[in-house]
Amino acid sequence: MTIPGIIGGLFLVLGAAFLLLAGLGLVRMPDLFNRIQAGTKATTLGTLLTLAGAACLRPEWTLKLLLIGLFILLTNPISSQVLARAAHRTGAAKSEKTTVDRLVDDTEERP
Amino acid sequence: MIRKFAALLILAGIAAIFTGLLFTYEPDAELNTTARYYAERTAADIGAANIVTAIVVTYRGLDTLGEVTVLFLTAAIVGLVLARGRRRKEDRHLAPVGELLATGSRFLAPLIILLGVYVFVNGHLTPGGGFQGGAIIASGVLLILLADPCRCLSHRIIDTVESVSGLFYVGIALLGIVLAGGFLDSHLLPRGELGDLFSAGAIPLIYSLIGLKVGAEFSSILAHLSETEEL
Amino acid sequence: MVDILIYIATALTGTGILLALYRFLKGPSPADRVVAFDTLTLMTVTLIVIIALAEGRGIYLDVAVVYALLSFLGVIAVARYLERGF
Amino acid sequence: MTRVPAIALLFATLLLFWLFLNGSLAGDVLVVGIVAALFIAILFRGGRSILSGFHFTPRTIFAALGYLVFFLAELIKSNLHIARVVLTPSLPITPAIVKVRTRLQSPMGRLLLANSITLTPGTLTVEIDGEWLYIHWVNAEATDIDAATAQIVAGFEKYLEVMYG
Amino acid sequence: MALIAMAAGFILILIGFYGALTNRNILRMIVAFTVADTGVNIVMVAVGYMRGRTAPILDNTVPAAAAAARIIDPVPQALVLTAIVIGMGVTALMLAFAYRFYEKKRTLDITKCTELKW
Amino acid sequence: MSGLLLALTILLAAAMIGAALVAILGKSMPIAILAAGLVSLLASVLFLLLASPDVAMTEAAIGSGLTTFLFFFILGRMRGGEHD
Repeated sequence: MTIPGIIGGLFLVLGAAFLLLAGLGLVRMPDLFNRIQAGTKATTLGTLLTLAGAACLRPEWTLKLLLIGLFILLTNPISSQVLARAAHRTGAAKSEKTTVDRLVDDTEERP
Repeated sequence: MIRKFAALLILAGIAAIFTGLLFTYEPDAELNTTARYYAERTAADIGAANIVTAIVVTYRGLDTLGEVTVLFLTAAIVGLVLARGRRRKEDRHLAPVGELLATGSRFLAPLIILLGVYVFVNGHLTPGGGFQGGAIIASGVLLILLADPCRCLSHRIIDTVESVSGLFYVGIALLGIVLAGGFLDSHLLPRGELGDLFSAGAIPLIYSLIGLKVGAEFSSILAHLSETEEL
Repeated sequence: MVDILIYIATALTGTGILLALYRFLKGPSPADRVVAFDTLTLMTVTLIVIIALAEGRGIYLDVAVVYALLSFLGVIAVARYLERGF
Repeated sequence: MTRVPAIALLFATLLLFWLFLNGSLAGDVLVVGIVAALFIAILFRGGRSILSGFHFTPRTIFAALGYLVFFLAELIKSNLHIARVVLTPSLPITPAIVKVRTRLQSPMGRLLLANSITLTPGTLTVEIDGEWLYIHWVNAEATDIDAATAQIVAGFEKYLEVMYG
Repeated sequence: MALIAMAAGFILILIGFYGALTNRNILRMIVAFTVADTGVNIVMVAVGYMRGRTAPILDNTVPAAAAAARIIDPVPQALVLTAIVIGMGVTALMLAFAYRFYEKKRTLDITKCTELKW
Repeated sequence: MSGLLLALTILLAAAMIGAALVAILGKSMPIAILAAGLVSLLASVLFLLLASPDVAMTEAAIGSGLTTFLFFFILGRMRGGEHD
């Protein structure tokens, strides 16, 4: 019933809520790129918040939690980008709401 | 159709056995004799905080030697089976690697390999050990391969690491006969304080060698697979 | 109090896992499933941290470190396969 | 400020990483860490670390701190944005793939820029080609190059340009 | 908890066997084998689990003196550790042979492998 | 906290069985492989719940990492063969 305990617990719940949001975004978004957006951003912040919550609850784990957070910040965007690029190259379906696609324009212009 | 029916029949038999096993299973309330021995004696005898490591490296050390040998044979056979059909790779048409992946892999691969080293050096204190560390090192090698598919890994380095660490592993095992109680005895080095990095006798040394060897074996499997020609 | 908060967090993460799993089972294209896979690995890291908190063992975090560093390799492999990179 | 050799930077990064992992400064940990980091640094002579291309001056360190704060603020903003989009029943999105320009040259700086863009409100780097970045934007507000550059890239580039030059 | 995990492991074994028996594609059979492999490992670890005990690693929370009353059975874990590593080696071997088979026959259908029939 | 761990076990077991069904019955080969990787991933959390972090780490590094890769390497070499 300590103050850092409560704060850490709240962080945990907030992070988990963002993870839930990521799941919801995966289900609701209409096309692949929008799903990647929801999946990447919401899970990154969600995991970071969970790690922060755990660090509040157990201060002696802070170093390792910090390391996990750093890795997630560095690796998760890279994998999303590589996936988005691969999907775009193989011609993933885009929702009809998409207005402009400069990448397709430019790849067609080039020989 | 008859094939599927026969398969289902066999599965029904196995499922009946499994159900029987499941419903008669009674979890133990106490550790059995062997486990109790390990739990009570490891800290005093071996000095390793991770009891699983103590079992893998010392109590059942000979099994681990055999396992490493099996892995070595696997790597050799994979190399043998895939040895034919090498081809120069310049004529393969691959999708270019993006700049992001190239940069990211160049700076993440050393970190992954260092993580592997951490995992096997701390095998006697934290979860993990030679096999996990070796697998992580091989993952680092894999990242390099993914980011640059046409790169030929230096087989000489991999083979050297593999044979040198294997030799040292057997050498330490034989030294155990001379200097300590027997083959693969970890009391070669002082036991040290429980929880220190340099403790548990020769366990960190042996597990590091196992880690290097396993990492080299997995890497050589990966390198052989990546160098096969495209059909 | 803190226990209740951890319970709520687990329930939310569990629901998120189920939603991502739905996308994995249904996803029309392979790439959609890979996105779901990526999301699931990160949710797994959270789950590991929660398990470590519940059991009170800091050493479980080592597993989470391995996950955080290796999970993205799988996604990259599939992506490179899809764009015929190896 | 003189350039530090790449191998020394790699070594320093690896050693720092090792100390974070172990969480102690005991003598034996340090010795093993130095040996391991040295071996790996020699093995990856051409490798990069997060510091390669980083100029060590007080100004760049302040820029790095500013970048961190700005980045975290953007990350939180981006999640609120995603939350708003996902929770609105009508799903108000107008996706587009736009093209922006960057002035950064150093590989590490470009990687960080692309990563930051991926994690900020509604944008996702799809492809890098020379000085051009192609970005998927959930709620495209501007589709011509200059306006999009000003909105997406400028905030981060300001800091990264100081840090990595 | 151990019972649920064990049941899940058994079901995984059954699913894997079903896949290995009914598929004709070699690669799919190998995938099915890896699933069954995972199931076996889960069952073996679940046998060693005991309610209310913790991992067999000694640190501040589990002092060496109280170990026998606090930890679970470490022997199945050591076995499974070996099993997973060897399983990966076996998978690599099967894949290498599948590659050779494809190179020779240009197909992955196992019913096309007729050398041993007469 | 044992109720929490029990609920997590049930969740993971259900998710694993679903993923295993995809691995066996799925239409395309890459998805089957990915699903097998997912089974390993969830299994490793289950191992952690069963208080065996050593096994969990092995499964995470080998089962869901390297094995998946071996499959994709081989699959990449045999394009066209996966539809038999």
